Parts: sequence; C-alpha cells; structure tokens
Amino acid sequence: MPRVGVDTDIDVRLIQSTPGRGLVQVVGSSHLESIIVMGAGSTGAAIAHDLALRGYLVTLVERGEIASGTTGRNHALLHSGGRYAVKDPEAAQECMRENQILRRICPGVIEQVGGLFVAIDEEDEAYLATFLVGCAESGIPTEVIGREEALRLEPELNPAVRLAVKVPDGVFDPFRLVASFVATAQANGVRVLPFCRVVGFIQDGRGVSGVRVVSDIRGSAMELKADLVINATGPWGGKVAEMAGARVPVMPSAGVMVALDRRLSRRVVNRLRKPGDGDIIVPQRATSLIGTTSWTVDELEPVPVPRDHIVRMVEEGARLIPAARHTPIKASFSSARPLISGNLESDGREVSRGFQTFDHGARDGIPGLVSVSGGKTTTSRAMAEHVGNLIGRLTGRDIPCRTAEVPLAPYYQYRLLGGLPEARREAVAP
Amino acid sequence: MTKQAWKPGAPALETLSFTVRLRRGGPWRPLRHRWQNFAVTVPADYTVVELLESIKGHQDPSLAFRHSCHHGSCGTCAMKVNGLERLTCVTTVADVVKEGGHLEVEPLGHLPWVSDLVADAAPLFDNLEALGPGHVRMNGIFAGCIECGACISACPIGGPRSGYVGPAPLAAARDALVTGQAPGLGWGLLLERVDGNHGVWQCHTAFECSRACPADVDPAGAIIQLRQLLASGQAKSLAGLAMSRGPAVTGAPAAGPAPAGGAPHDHRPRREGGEGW
Amino acid sequence: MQEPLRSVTQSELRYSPDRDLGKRGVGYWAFYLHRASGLVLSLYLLAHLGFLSALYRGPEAYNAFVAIVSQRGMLFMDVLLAAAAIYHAFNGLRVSAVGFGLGVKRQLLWFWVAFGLGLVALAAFSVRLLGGG
Amino acid sequence: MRNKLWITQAVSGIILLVLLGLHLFANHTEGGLLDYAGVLRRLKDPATFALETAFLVFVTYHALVGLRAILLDYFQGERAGRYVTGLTSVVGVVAVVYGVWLSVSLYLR
Repeated sequence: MPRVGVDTDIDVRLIQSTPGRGLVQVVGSSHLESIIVMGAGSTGAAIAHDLALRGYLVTLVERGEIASGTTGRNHALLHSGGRYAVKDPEAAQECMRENQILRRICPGVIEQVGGLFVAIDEEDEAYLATFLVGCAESGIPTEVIGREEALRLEPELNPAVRLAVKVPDGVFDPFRLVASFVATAQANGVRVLPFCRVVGFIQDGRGVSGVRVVSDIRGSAMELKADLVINATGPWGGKVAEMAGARVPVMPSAGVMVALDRRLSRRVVNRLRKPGDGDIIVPQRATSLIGTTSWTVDELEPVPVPRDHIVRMVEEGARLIPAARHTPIKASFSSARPLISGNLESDGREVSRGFQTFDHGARDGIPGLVSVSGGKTTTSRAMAEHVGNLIGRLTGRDIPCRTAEVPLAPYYQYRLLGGLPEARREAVAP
Repeated sequence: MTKQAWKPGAPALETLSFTVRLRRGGPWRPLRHRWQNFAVTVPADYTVVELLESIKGHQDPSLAFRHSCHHGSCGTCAMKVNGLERLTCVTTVADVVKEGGHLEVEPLGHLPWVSDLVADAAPLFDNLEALGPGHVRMNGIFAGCIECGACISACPIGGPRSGYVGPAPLAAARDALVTGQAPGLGWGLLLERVDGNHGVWQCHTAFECSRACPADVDPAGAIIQLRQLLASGQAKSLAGLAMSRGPAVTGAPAAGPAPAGGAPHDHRPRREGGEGW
Repeated sequence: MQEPLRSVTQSELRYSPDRDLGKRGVGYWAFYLHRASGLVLSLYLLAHLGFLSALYRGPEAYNAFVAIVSQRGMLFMDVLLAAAAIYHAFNGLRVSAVGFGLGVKRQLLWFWVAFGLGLVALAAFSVRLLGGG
Repeated sequence: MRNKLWITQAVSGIILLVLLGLHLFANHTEGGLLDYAGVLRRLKDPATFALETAFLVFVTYHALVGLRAILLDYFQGERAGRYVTGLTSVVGVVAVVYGVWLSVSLYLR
C-alpha cells in the first residue's frame, strides 16, 4: 500500500561530489527558491539545468525514464533553421543560433554531418531563390552545388536530382542530449526523480505550493513542497495543468517516423520545398529516419502508428533516396508534438512551432504554477533561458543565464538513482 | 517471419490475444517481487514496448520500464522477453508470442534492479567510460554500441556484478587499442583492467553476448582478439605506440588514419571535421 | 490499402530456434556443463585422495575399499565420472582453441565434433569397464 | 597475471589429457581395480612413480586454478581475490604434499 508522507529531504541541497570528473560547475551556495520541474524531456531537463546554474533549488520529476516521451522519439535533427527559413525567419534564426551553441556545449552527443536540401523536380528548383533569400535573412550559411557534386557527396540520392543546397544541419542523439542536461543538473545539485508520477498538486486555496507524486521506485506516495512548480510535460501538459484547475491549450499532434535499417546517406537530406510530409531523411546512429506526418491525436499511450502513414513515408523517402524502398524497416513509431493551439487551424503543421509559457498566476489566478509547451529540442536551451528569465521575474531576482557558455557533462554521468540517496547497488532482479 | 524489405502487399493487420506476465516490484518497494498477469489483445505488429505503453496507459499506471527512441538507437529498452535479451522497441509481439500464449517480460539480469522492468545501466556506463570514453562511443570508433546492457545480461559470467568488466566495455577497449584512441582510464590502467582478474580471461567464450547484441558489436570476437593481442605482447606495444603519439585529445574528432583492420564499424560516417558542417 | 510489414531485425537474425538449444545458445549451456563437470571432477579428486589413505592403513583396509567400489553399482558411477572427464576434456580443448582465436567461426561445429568424439570415447570406456567387469 | 594463469590452465589441461589416459590405462585395464599388493608393486616402478606424481601435481593445479576462477566470479575486489588465491594455493600445496607423502611412504614399504 502506498504510504503518504511529507518527504523531508527535499530542502536539503545535495551537492554531489564527483571526484575526478571535474564537472561540478556550481553556482553560489545561497539557497534560493525551491522549484519543482515536472517532465524530463528536453524542455524540462534544460530548464532544470538552467535554474540550477542560476542557483535555485531544483527537483526534476519524471513519470518514466528521462526522454521517454516526445523528445526521445523525435527526428534527431539538429536544425540549421533551413526548414523554417522561408516561413518563419525568427524560428530559423533561433535554430541557427542554438545549433551553434549546442555544438559548443555538448559536442559528444552531436554528429556534425551537415545537410542537403535537394531539388528533384522543376517546382523544387523554382523554390531555390526563395529558399536562399530566407536562409540569408536568417543567417544560415548555404552553398549551392550542382547535380554531379550532389551525387558525389551522396551517391544514393535520386539520380533525377537537379541541384542541392548545403546547410549546417546536424544530428543529435535525443536520449543522450537529455541525459547530458540531466547529468549536468545532477552534478549541480538538482534532485532528479525518474519513475515518479505527479498525481496532484498541493494547493493553499488556489495557489500551488507543491506536488503529490507516487514514486514507482519506492512504491510510495510523497508530497514535494516548493515555491514554484513548472509544468514541462509536453503533450501531457494540458492534463497536468487541469489537476491544478489551470488550462494549457496543448494540442498533441502526432507524427509517424520510419527508421530504415542502415544509413542511406552521410548527410541529412531534405527536399527543397515547403516543409511537408516525409520530406526529410536523417541518418541517426545505425538507421535512417524518414519523417514525418502530422495529425492530431488523443491517444498518447501508445501514440498510434497508422500503416498508411508508414507507406507514405517510405514512398516519399524513396523520392529523395530510391534505396529507401528496398531497405528493411527497422522500426516505425509515432510521437506527439506538444503544439499550442492558440489560433486553432486544421493542420498541426500550420500551428506555430514556437513555444509558449503560461504564468498561471497571472492567467488563471493560480500562483506558483508555470507551464511551458511547444518548441523544438534544438531550441530547448533557449526555451529554458526564457523560462529561467520568467522565473527570475516571478521570484524578484535578476540572475543572468549561463547555459550558453557552460559545457554539459557527458551523458554517461546521468544516474538513474541519483535522486535516491538511500540507493545502494545491491539487488539484482530475482 | 523473416527479415525483409518492405513490400506492398504484405499481410493485413491482425490482432493477437495473449497473456503478458510482468516482473513487478523492486528492492525499495513494499512488495519486493511478484509476477503480474495482464490479458491483452493488441495488433500483431505492436512492438513489445508499445504493448507495455498500452498496459501503463490503460491498465496500470505504476508500471515502470525504460524506453526512449523506439527505433533501436538509444539502448534504454533492452529487457528479457521470454528469457532472452531483446530491444523491445524493435521486437514485435508476433515475433515472441502466439495467439493464446504467454509473454514474459523481465528486467535485464546482472545489473542492479531498480523497479519493475527497470535495471540500472550505471555499472555498464562506468566500465565503458573507463575503457572507451563517450565521444568515442557516440561518434567514433565504437559507434555501433548502443549501451543497452543486453550483452551483460546474457553473459553467463555475470557482468559487472561479478566483477567482470563485461563484454561491451571489453569490445570498447579492443577498439581503443586497435585505433589508438585514448580510453578514459589511460593506457596503463586499460591494460591492467583488461588483463586483470576480471578482464578478458574471465570470459568463457560462450558467445552469448554476441548472440544477444542488437547492434552487431560482436563482443566475443573482440575479447578473443584482445586475448591474442595480450598473449603475443602486441597489446603493450599498441598502447605504447598510442602513448608516444602524445596525449590524445578527448572530444576531438578522429583525425588520425582510418581505423585499422580490427575495428568493425568503420562503415559508419565519421564527423566531418574538415567541412565544419 | 496495401499494408507494409513492420519487420523486425533483431529477432530472426540472432535466435534461430532450430540451431539453438532452448532459448540460450549452445555455448551458454556448454559453459555451465563445463563448470559443473569441473566441480564434480575436483570433488572426486579430493575424495579419491582421501580414500587412498586406506593404502596407508594397510592391505585389509585397502582391499575392503576396493571390494566396495568394484560393485556393479559403483561402476556405473565410474561411467558417469568418465562422462564428466571426457566432456570436460573435449570442451576444454574447444574453449582453449576458440579462446585463442582458432576456429572461432566454426566454434559451434567444434562443439558438436567434440561432443560426438566424447560420446564415442565414453561408449568405448563403458563397454571396456562394464563388459570387462 | 590472469593472462598467464589462463594459458597454463590450457596447457596443463592438454598435459592432463595424456597423463589421465596413462593413469587410467595403468590402473584400470587389468580387469577391475588393483589390490593392495598390485598398487605397491606398481609404485615400486620408478617410471610409474614419476607418472603418478606428475599426474597428481598437474591435476591438483588444474582443479584449483579452475576453482579459483569460479570463486572469482562470485567474489570481487583486491582483497577477496587475495583470499581466494591464498585459499586455493594452500589447498593445492596440502593436497600435493599429502599425495607425495602417501606415495613415498608406500614406496618405502
């Protein structure tokens, strides 16, 4: 039976000593406000890291393993911004900026493969001028190459290719990127509690002063108190906010991706046209990821994988690299983007790719709760900076953000049991 | 079912009804250990991890299991399915259970048990860090390994919990030696660990690690090669050679010559240091 | 709508039921059998040395001991012991060879060759022992 | 260190294969087991005496190195390693000394 009790060691800052690793990058010793971050996807992990560097007392709770929701299943594309250059220059600029920052602070989880936008037909070719202007305005370096050069760089490209544009796309490992953020946060004293479900909020009147959680490691309920609670639960954001009586207009928008069983290309290959379904192939680890589609879903466990979407992905992918049709499918999977339905339109793709923060104190009269939703993994650090600034305003402190300079700890220093001080390596499954 | 390329006209969607038997409990839970059965009906092409997700979502939200990328690259979702280590995100239920049958899922063995289907990969990561540091693993010579722990669970010797360095870390050490990229511990300690009481000589060539590996790393072959290198004294000279080239810059892309014959993963793209992007 | 097969790469490649004994591979069971037979032989060695102390105690003690262990039932135990020794010997040869890189690719074949030779040796030994006794 | 032990284990195993054959041939091929007089008679032969002593040494060595390997799979760390090595060495020395003493005392009868 679950035990309910107030968890006492929440207010004790656990600065973990990591001898010989030299990565503790802390922060003043002053104890600032205590903050709970719900959700350890790229957003929550980056926020926890950001707030820890600012000196807050942070607890990160996650219902499963870190990066087990939307982030883990994303495209693994380290955006250069090329995909947004025409429609959304602001997003494109931010991508380019964050792309360079991430390469600097966590090179270990990024493959600097580069990317190509390829023109297959006349329509694509006609799009070139618009594309180059967009890239130039967004500060994305480009280089137009001819058919021969494109085929030399990527021999398996569709031979019908007319020209291609080189952009600084990259590939990251989503799980390991989040693990880097979390490992750094842990080293800086953040208490990370994976397998810890939020089941309710502690509210004085309407204001939120903590969360009720059930730890699936301890098998018991706990109450975690804090000055502020941040809801970074992605597509679950709406449901979580509801528990406190707040509203977050999240519209989970699913996308199917197909992982082929080998790398078809060295670089990321995009179709040179307006972003659409199945117009990108990302070489990630031992696979090629073709993506993606976009439709709204209610079901998140698991997110459905319609078969006709798989067919479409393979067909679209084969237009870029014909070998896609004959390569075994290693896996096909769906994830749900947490898009904000501010101005609801028919297709999830049209809704802004940007992110939004909700100060529920100001919006719904529920002080102590902040929600953040939307965004891309590539720009998660920038989102965290934005949220950190908001927290600074809410707590009346003006502490500068340092995440753009501080290198992240290696992913393999993330410890699943880092938040369980009593954890000893003793038991093996019977 | 055989591994095959996608073809139009493959069989239509079917469902399977069967019993899922899950290992529940954990060292810190009030109920340390029990089996729990779930009767399920799911599409036959559901992966085991999708099955677990649907159990968590619709039947028991307290079920703990690790998963992340769902396409076999993050290595979090390795579990024992019907007694064998598998990446559950690339194993469909049709592969492992028949209509009306039983499907048993347990956490990996030989690693610390955390809760339900979760085993802690920290000992594996520690040994990998010592013998083949992360940048090498993600981006370089040892890129094939996804650090899932299947080899450790499958090894009859028992992985880090028996003191054994373990198959994947030994394979990383082999790759470090053959390519001359400095391991996290430095060359001296690498040789000591690999040649020590819990190094390659503890292996009993059961080849179970290579069978279990979902990423074709072939740790058993690496261990055998390491033994030959150690017994012939070549390991020492390789390490000495690497050291005489000066301290390897960790974090930098592999700028040296292409990996020598032994490294099996050199078909994977390297970082393109020259191009900048 | 034509449906693609969401095929899986790992399972069929590495676990072929017709080649493997049960779930684990041959090498896995070979390892445990090797260990078990080694332990049995070690225990036997200690017991053997202990029983031979009857030699020190003189002819009566030793001949009485020989009479006991020469019973037919005991000879069956000898066959089991020989089986352990022969298995341990042949599998040991295989492990040494494979452990040094000889015949790695054929290691499964070597196992069955060793196993077959072992059976032949055991049969010969049994006939000799039981037939002669 | 383990390196050399592993190799000696393989080599001693191969030697044992020969010695065990000779041992079985010498002791068990004359229709059943030798009686007391038979054993004494055989031990008086220097070649057999040498064979049996060598067999004793190698078989004890092989068994205890194997036992040490098994124990090291269950006990880890420097200290445990030393204890295991110490224990198996002592058992080995005792067994060999006892065996040699037994043979010699019989030889002298």
